[in-house]
Amino acid sequence: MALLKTETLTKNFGGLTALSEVTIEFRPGEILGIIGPNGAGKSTLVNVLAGVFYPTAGRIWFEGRDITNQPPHQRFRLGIGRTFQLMRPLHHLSLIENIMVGALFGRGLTQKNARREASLMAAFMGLTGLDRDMTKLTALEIKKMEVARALVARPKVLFLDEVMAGLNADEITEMIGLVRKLQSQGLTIGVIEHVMRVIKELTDRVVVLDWGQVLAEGPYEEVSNDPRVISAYLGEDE
Amino acid sequence: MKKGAFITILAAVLALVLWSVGPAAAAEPIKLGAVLPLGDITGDQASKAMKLAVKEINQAGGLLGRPVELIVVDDEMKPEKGAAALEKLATVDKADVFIGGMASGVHMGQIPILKKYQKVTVWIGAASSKCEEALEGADWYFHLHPWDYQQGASYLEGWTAINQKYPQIKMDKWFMAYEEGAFGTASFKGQQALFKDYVTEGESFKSAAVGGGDYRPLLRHAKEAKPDVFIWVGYGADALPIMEQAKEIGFAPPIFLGSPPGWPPDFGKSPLAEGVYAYGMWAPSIKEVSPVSKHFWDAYLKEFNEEPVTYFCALGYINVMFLAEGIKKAGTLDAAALVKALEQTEYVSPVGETLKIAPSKVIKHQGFTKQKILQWQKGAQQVIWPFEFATAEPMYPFPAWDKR
Amino acid sequence: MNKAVKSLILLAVLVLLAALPFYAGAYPLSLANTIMIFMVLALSWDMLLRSGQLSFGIAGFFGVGGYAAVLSQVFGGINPLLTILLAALTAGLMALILGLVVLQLRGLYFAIVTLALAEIFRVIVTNIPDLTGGHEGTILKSAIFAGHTYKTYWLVLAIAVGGIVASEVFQRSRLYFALTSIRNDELVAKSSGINVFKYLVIAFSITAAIQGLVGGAYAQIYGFVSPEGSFSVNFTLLPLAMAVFGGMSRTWGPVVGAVLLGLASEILKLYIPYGHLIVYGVIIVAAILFLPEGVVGLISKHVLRRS
Amino acid sequence: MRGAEKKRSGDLMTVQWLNKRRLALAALYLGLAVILAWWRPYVLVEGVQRSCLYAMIALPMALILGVLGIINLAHGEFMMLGAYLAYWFNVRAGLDPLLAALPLLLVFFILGLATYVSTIKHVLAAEELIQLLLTFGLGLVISQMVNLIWTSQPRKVQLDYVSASAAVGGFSFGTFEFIYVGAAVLVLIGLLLFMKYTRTGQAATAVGQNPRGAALVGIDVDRTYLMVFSISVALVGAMGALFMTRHSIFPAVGGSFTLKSFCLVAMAGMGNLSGILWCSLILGLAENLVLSIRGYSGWADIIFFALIGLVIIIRSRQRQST
Repeated sequence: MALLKTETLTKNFGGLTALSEVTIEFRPGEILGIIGPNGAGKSTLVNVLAGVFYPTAGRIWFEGRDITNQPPHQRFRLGIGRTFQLMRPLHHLSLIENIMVGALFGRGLTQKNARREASLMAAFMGLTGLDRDMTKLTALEIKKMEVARALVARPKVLFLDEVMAGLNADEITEMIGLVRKLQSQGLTIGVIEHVMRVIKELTDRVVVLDWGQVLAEGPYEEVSNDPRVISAYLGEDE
Repeated sequence: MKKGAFITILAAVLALVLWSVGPAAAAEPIKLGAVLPLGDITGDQASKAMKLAVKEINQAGGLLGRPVELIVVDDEMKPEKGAAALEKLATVDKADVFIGGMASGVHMGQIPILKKYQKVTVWIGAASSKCEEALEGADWYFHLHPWDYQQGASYLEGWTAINQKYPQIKMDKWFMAYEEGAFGTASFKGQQALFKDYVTEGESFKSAAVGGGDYRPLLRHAKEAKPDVFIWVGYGADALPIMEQAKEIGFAPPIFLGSPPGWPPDFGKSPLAEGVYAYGMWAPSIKEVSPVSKHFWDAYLKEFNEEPVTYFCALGYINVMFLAEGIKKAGTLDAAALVKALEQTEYVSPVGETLKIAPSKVIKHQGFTKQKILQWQKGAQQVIWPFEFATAEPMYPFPAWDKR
Repeated sequence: MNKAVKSLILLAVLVLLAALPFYAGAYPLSLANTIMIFMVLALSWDMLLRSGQLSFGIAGFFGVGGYAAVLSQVFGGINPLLTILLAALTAGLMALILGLVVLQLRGLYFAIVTLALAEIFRVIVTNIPDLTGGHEGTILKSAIFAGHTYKTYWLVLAIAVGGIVASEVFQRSRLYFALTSIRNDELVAKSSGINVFKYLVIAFSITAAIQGLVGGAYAQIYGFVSPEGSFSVNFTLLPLAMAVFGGMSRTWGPVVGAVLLGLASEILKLYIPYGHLIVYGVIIVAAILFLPEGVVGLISKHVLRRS
Repeated sequence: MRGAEKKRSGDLMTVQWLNKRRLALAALYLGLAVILAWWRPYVLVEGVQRSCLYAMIALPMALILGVLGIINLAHGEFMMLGAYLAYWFNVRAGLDPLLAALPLLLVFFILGLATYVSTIKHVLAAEELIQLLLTFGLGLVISQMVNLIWTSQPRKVQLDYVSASAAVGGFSFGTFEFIYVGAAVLVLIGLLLFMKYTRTGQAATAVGQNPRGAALVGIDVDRTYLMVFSISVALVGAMGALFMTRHSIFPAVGGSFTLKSFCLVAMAGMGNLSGILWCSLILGLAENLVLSIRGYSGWADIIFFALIGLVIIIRSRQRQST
């Protein structure tokens, strides 16, 4: 059965409809790609799943229980982690402290344990110089930190919202390696990406969103040859 | 790191504290420690008047063969600052006597300190009887300013007297407009308590001094009430606007009476001022009937080339002079002797009355008990009552706006 | 500088301060009282600020505390020291209840509503004269400890130390992580398992309780409460200025700011008796322009540079 | 940069529910107007006059907030200083305050330039509260300076025309304060036209919505800030002259107007100029209504703050739903 699934999920902002009747599911251990042109509703979907926005209609199920009305911090504790489209470091906190936040409040660890867990996680992500403050970090390091901040809470599903954006080819390769490693440890991952290479190399399945609706669903090769997708999406991309 | 920095700072700060503790040199002169709100015109002029008095005393050879020194500390109109000021005067400056005073609110915070030192204190401010209650049994404490209830009583006395002397002046129906702060509400309570034989309606307003300034709704109510006497209790800031807005809606009661602590300096210049009655302890015109007042007026004008605009100015002068009389009488600064001397001192003051000490409701040593009833005539405040200081006949009724 | 030395010095300082009555006169003591009272207010304001919430309502809870203390003694005959704790409790509870609504707001809107709250407290207090004595306020038969200088000082010192400790707890406990995250990025905070609303309510209530405590102590020390006095805007503005001058978001900033500005205004008035407040204003402006990090921030920077 | 985003979202907010609110206010206002007209005409007349006094003082503050994104807590103090200068001109040179308003525009424009360059400029990037504190400090400096020069003694010029009045049927009312209505409307329209048709104004609008974007398209952001701030200060300074024709002035007189303007601006929403007029009308009328009921005048303030609180809570709901 699905780890996380949505049921005719709809979200309106004032007049415009960002998501309409989106029904998708995340199967345990898979990497699901979520793609679509700009403004298709990808980030909105993540935000609704993470609880930042509450849906206008529809329901969300996680491990068989209805979490539609759960606040974001609850969902994080339940095991839904995410990164952000724009980099959002907590700039008054050091690198290690940024990561600790996830452990402190995601798992309710004590500071001592949280620090230990955080440094382990940082090592796993290949982050060093843990006492630096965020202004000193490169884009890649901040992205890694955000992943670490989510992972340190031991999530069951992790959303990576354009985590590759702004990285160069080598860095992307490194990131892909990391995500693979995570999957191998049984983590379910949702990848929102513009970089087609990532989707292609990484995902088991892809969901294509357009104007807030599910346009197509299936393995990358399939959907990438779907004429509707091409017209709606690939045409727009390069 | 931060802590490290902090230590350095704290050390420095500590040094500062200790330095500011520095022992005060033993004092040759007699030290009068005054606490006044120097940012406010009342405290400003009162402190200047005190300086004037001290100057005159020293020119006359000082007291007990010693020069007199005046130390004024600002209370910034804050209770804790007023209290700290007394502590400083007592410990750092080693003042022999406490004088000064203005706001009741500040004084309340000072009373515990006064009680602690029990120095002879001659106070010219704080009319609130709350302060009096707090000072029960403090026989080292002399209070020159009338308490709120005494002011009320003297108004009643005055108006009754006027009514007897001038039967045509009616005053059966009163309407009091009072500012919504402590000053106004206390006055209204007093009025209701004392003017029992008269009808008194009342309504509060927000003084311009605290951001108000629109009196028209109020004045309309007053107009509907058709009172014989309309009195407003507020601040100087309200004076002219009230007249303007009264004229605007055509409100001209037979007696138009205002009682701010101080009138705007140029209020008299306004044609709207003509015929307005006022309460006050002192008016420039008193110099016509009192030589002491004349002397005070001229000397102050000469010294600071500004006119005294608030009666606290006169009170400041009285504060020092009265004390000086007492010290001369006592021939010593010993508290017990000085208190005894002050009890017997009689001082012919610039406000007209001769200042003598008598018990009031709660405390043993109360100075003035009377306010005066004044009237603006031809740009100057004239004394109408008490009659012994009268400088003009009452103008009645208040001239209608279109008949000016 | 290692921990042992640091704590040793702090201890020494504490002892020095505790012993102040034995080598300082009454005036320095009362000055110290004033400074420490404003110091704790500044700290409490800063503690809430660390969550990014700017409050203009200090005077409000300060006044509520004052009234709670005085009235509970006058009508309840409760021991003065207890009334001070009661004051803290009252203010804290009110903040807790109000917080449930007010903490929906952020930034400018939160600031202005706290300002309005303080004003509303004042108006309500003045309009129930039977209980509060209305505009004239209520006086106590005698100040706490019958105005005994030493005891009063030690009480205030204890409160000041308490305030500093509370602030340090805020800086070292998980509260620090929660509040800082909220201040930096609320979205990240709640997406990282932080119950934003809960932590804001906690911070708001605790800081309000502290302000109530100080208000209660103040009322007990000076022996009276009155709307104009107890809700005076000074109790909002001066602590604010002190925290900024000393340096925000750190314990020692408000502390040092309070000491420096407190002494400055007191010393200034000896040399400029008329209108020294203008200098006070200049200090604030200058501090913000030239010491954005505050005095402590500046100095710790230099210390950092050296080491 | 955080400031920029804040402002942009702020504008979205206002745009989104401007119409809804407009309608609500219009209805409320008309309702009040009709009731009052036959019940207590003077509440209507004097309420409108009072409202416009608030509005004309609050408008420049709204402009600064809308463009620079800072609240100027020295706002009322500038007004107070303007009032004192007008008073001084009047005493020294016998210049009529209403005429004094013109030279004051220039004087305060320059003062505005000086203030911006020497202080405001340097805190634009800083946190909101730093800006609040700086301007608070400025206010303290101004009011204390005035206190040193003119003392705390309240002052009021003698002007016969301020108590001019007219009578319709039995009810006579003051006519002079209609200049506040005139001033408020004039300032509002003036500012709207300025924002729409002048280069600086258009620049200001752009900058207000997104400083970085504006900079990218080659707008001199700093200069725009400079102009807008100076113009606002010039306006509020001149308003001081109109204010003191009718009110006593003293060093602390400005403070309460800072607060009132602050509240009005917060109610109207970021950079929403015409909203100021609407909110002022509601507030002024409500206040005068309460004042007109005998024995309840003490509660006028509660009305004021209750309204503020209410509107702001509503606004926050609006914001959350988006």
